[in-house]
Amino acid sequence: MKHLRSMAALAFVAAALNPAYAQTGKPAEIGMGVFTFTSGPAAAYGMPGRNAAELVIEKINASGGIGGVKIKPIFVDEGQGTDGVVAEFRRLAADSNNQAMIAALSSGNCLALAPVAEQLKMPTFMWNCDTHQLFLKDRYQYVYRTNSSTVPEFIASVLYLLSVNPNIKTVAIINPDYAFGRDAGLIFKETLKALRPNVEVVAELYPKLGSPSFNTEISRLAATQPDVIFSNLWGADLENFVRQAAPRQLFERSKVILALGESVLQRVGTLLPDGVIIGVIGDGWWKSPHAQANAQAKDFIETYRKRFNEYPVFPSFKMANTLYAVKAIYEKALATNKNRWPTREDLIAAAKNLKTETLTGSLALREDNDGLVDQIVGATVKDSAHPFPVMGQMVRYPASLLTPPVGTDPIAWIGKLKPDMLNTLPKPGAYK
Amino acid sequence: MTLRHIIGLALIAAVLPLAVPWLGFVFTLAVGKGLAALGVAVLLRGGLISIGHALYFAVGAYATAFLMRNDGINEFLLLLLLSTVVATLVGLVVGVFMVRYRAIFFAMLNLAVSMVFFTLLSKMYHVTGGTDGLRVATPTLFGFAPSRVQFNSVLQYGSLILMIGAALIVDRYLRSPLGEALSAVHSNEVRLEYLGVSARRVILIAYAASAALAGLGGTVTAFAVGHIVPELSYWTISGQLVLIAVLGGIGGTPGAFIGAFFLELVRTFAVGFAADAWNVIIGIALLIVIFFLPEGLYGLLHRTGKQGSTP
Amino acid sequence: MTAILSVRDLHINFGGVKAADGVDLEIFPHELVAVIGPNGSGKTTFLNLCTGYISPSQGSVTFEGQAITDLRPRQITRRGIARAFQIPQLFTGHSLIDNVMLAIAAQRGIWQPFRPLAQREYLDEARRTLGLLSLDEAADLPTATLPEGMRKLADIAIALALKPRLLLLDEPTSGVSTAEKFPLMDKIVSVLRAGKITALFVEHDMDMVERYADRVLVWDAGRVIATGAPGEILRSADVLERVIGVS
Amino acid sequence: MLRLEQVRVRFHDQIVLRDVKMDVPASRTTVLIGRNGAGKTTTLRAIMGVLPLENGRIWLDDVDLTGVRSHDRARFGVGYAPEDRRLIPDFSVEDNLLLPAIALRLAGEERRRRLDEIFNLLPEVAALRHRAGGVLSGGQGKMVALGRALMVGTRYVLLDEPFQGLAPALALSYADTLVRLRKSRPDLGLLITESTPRLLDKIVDNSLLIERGEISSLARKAA
Amino acid sequence: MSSAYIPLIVDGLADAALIFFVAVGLTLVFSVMRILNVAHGSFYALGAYISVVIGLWLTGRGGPVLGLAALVISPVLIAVLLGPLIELTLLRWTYGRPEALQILVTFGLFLILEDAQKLIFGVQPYSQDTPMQILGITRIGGIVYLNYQLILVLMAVLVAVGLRLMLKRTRIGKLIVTVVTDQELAQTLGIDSSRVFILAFSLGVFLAALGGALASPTVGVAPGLGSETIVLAFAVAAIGGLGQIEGAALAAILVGLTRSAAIYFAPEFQPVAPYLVMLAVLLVRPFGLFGSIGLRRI
Repeated sequence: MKHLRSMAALAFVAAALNPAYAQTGKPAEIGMGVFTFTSGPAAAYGMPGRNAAELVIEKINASGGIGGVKIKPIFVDEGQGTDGVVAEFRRLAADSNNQAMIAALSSGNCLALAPVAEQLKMPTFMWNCDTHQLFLKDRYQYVYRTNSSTVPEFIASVLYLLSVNPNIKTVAIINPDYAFGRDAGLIFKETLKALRPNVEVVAELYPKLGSPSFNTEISRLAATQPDVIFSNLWGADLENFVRQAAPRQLFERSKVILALGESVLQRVGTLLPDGVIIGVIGDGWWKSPHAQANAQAKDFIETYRKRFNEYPVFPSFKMANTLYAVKAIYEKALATNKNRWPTREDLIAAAKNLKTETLTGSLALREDNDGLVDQIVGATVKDSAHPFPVMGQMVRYPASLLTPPVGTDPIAWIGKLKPDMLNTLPKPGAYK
Repeated sequence: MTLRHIIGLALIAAVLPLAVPWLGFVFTLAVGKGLAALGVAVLLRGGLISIGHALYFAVGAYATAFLMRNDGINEFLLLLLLSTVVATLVGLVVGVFMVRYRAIFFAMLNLAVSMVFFTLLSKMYHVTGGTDGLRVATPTLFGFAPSRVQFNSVLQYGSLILMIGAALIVDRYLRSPLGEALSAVHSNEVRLEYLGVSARRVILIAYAASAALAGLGGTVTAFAVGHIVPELSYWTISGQLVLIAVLGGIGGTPGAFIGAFFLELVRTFAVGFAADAWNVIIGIALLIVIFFLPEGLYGLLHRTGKQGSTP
Repeated sequence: MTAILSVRDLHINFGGVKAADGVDLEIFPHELVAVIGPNGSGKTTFLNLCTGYISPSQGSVTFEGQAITDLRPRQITRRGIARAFQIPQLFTGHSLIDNVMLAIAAQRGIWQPFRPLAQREYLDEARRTLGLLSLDEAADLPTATLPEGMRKLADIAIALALKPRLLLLDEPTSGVSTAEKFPLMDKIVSVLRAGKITALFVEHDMDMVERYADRVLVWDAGRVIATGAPGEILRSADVLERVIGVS
Repeated sequence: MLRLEQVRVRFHDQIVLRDVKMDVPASRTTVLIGRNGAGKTTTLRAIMGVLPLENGRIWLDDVDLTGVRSHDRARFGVGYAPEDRRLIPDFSVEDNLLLPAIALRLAGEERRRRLDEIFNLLPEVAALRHRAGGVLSGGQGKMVALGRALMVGTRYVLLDEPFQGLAPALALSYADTLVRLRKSRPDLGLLITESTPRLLDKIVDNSLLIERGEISSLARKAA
Repeated sequence: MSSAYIPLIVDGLADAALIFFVAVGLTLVFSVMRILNVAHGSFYALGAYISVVIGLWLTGRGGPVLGLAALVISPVLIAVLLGPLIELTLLRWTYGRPEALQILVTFGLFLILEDAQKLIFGVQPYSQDTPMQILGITRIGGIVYLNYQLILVLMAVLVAVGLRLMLKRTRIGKLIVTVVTDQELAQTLGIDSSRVFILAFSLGVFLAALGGALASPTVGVAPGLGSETIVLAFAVAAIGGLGQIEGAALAAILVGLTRSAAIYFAPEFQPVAPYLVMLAVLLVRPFGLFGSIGLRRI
């Protein structure tokens, strides 16, 4: 009896805790889970994303929100581990106030969350999931990628490299040891093989994500003396690598490609000599002609710099562009529905084949839910206006030329690339 | 006594999610961790502390993923059984070496083996998916393919049945000659040898049993989350399992589950209210329990229960 | 008559100290043998060597015709040698009766994961064993709380529960008050006689030796220096000088 | 006068000393006789303060030692040589001897004086001064342990089973050393535990018998 | 020996130096207090954080050479502030209690310190490179090494020798050794073992923090450093034999060389190297290279 009573009491408390039941019509606010790393070594990349989210959501809310409804972000730290992330996603998804998710940063979490989102029928926009495996085997209705994938991102690195150094013989790779790093290594090698079959890969190192020291790897790279060192290290790993490798003159002996280098330019860029190839995996470069020509972008950059005491890096733009894309999707759905508040299904229907302007260019969502974004690559150059180097000799490769068509196997598609492809593309320095 | 408490806990865990659905998932995770912590608690009976049992937790989870992916086995109950068997076998093999060590060395060697396993899971990208991990699809149930939502309910209630079953079986085991011999290892191994009993064999059986429990817990977790990563075997998870066992109280088998439910709930709320400080909360809770509640949370329940029953 | 235990040329050193220096001896069935000698003369080491706790550097131990020299304590125990210790070796987390039941379970086969230890059969037998040494009152007390004298008895009860054919007792009455010594030893000896158990006991109290032992082994510096009936040994001047400390 | 009043000590949940009353006069040799487990060692450890008293007091002249922490008791000039010699194996014999002097921060001069005194009394130890503590034989170790106790013990020295584990010849020579010590340090109070007190015949002033944690006086043990 | 192996050995030794700093404090604390301090890695991380903060501050005030001083100032600061505090409030009550509890108490401390770092220092990585820049570079076997890396090796040797000498020659060292060997005896000789414990624990904290501080110029300091560090420290301490300083040194060299050999010949196995070495050593010598354990007296 006593047990029963306490059970009833518990149930009551639980019911009281339970958020309001599903509403019809316009909600009081749009709950939105925002997943990014705010702890761990990956936070060096995740925090700029979070900062941008805060800022953009403030701006959207200040201008009346989406269709008159304000966004209420719920930030989730991916640093807690995948099971925690999935648990949190489920918890947020169970709350009908939450209508969309912005997830996630790491490809591991993306791969874990995508099927969950599908199960729970939760519209989810992948703000930073680059791994091409996301849509490789699985088809999703509720999952969209609002940025580019590894395939165009690292093909772009090779194209730029071959444009500036056509006669390379040997390359070494140092990437983080997970899907993103492995995919990038594979794409880089396959593209090289297709375009310059006689280039030899002399070393492939995959240090664990979050390694504090790369000193032995640096020695090995120095001992191997390759013409080119390619790396898609990022976050604190990339900072550490640059800090440890630069004084040991690694950047002077070999041509180095830091495919995600722009994100650390303001922090450790002064250690880099001129001419290190730098990527933004996408088009999110704050000093790009597109961004500088866009008033909203300039405002974003200025506010960001004032608040966070640095310029937004490309992860900030990935997040900002995703949020503006989600806003565009809502607006499209509202327009289609004649201002009836969109259901989740309405939302994903609106996302299909969306084309929208972003702060740094444009984003197109294809029928396979993948995003098309141009790729900017450049090389370090000193800039008197800033205490850190910026990207010079830039090129902007159009997304359409670098992205495999819907339904093709990307690696097989890369294998079919022709060396004369380089002639048809814009040249370094062309993007001014 | 055990029966009453464990069924009470299961009832609460069954009823609460009716009002707050997402708690169902949290509770399923708690059962998964609780099973593994129960394994750790079994070893603690023998005075052995393992800071490496996340190894078996992960073995169970990865066994499930591999069996589904490579062997095409999709039947839920069969997967539970086979994954537990795999974890038990790994436990037996590793256990043969572990039983030679005691105290700190036992703890550290378990840690080392689990870290080797963790590193291999992270490094063998082409086999294990590296740090990205592997997906665990929705299994079939007696040949039927349930929807994910249906399966989640099955898992949620099924895991509570597993919890009751595991608690009762372990309780029986700990009261048996073999189980009592395990705590005898702790208090006087020399005497045990002088009874003609091999302390190592007693420990080996306990070790295999604890691996089985951890493996079962890992499998439940794998099904619940639907995606598994090497972090499942990282040493901080092992530490958490010991923490759960001690937090709950190793005095009785429900302790591990009480500890697990407590931890998962605290974690869930902490993520919302003090995302950056949830470890602090857990750490302080742990220290309070150690210094002020030597019998753990279960001891607390036990004590108030006793007081209540005296007229 | 053939010996139940025979020891040949046993040697062991600890950091230069010869704890066994060529020990030769035989124990015959149904004997009650006392072992005397000064502290540090190697008596406990001898028990450790016979039961496999340490291995001799040289020599052999044979029990009932089979070599047990390099066996481990549990293997030797299973062959029928039980031991009670100078410092009682008890399971301190368990009650006294649980201690005895564990011994009974060990003797009958411990590998039962799902039957309770506290089953009728074991309980009855454990109570009977405790009764033999008048320990039944304390059956349910945790062993950690027992006074030293009772702990010694508990240790012996555990050894008896194993139904050994040879029992080694290391100072069974040390820590027991003088008044209680004789009644206690009376009980032990009657159990031994009733069970036809051969026994060897290390003892410092010569009155005990005189009264209970069939034979005495005199130990000094790792060797057996004399053996014989108590009456004759305890009157030997050499033994008195070396062991008892009277000249 | 070192005096124990109603000292009760519990160890592992058992009462080992039952309200012990004992006087250990200065300038005298007191021998505490008893069997294994009777409480001899416990008595010494209680005096040294490494076991807490459940009841009772320990006085050193008019100082109540009961509240003095273990390591501070050495300051009162009470030295202790445990039964197993317990030297620091890595330290030389001389360093082992000097340990208490270092701990108590004795002045260099005083250290030398005490060391010389010990070497005079124990010439065999002087010969070993540069050997490591870990390589000594049992008998040598006992001597060093005695020397170490003397380094602290200006007023009292407590010796636990000094002949335990010594071969007869060594035991005799150790006993001779004690006789010399008795002569050279007439003011010193000695408390020696022993299960075979015969070797102490020459120096014993007072024999006490301890049994089951209780002490009774004993004129001389009858042979 | 081929000259190709020279960089391998240099890298191995440079790595070993850092590993040694990580493990030696852990092993020292264990040898004195018989406690396996899970929070040891957190002191390492804290040492790194504080030295960067102080280092940057001092470099900004007094120039780069002053920044170097931070590498020593910060560990002292941490040891003095945290050592006695933690020993007195937490560890003191666990002496003589079951290992499981001792480990858990330090695990609780670990959890608290990990989050405390996050709350204090945030999640962005910290780093300072002044020390390695002002010390210049050296070429060995055609490869550029930072003089700082080489000096670390020297520092490790100095610390190892210094600790040995301190324990053997100085007053406090002798007192520590005595307490380690026999706490009860030490007390009867007039040694205040509780003060020795505070001191030894603080020394352990100092060594951990020193390791972190010395590592900070060459590694990035970010959350998670402590948990990575502690398992490595466990492995190295166990290989050497818990409580053995020389053992820790030898183990560090063994692990350092194995790790760098792995990077040269089988990069995939680099992260497993310490644990494989540990398993191999413990299988042959269950208590580590220099460890031993006695029979129980019955």
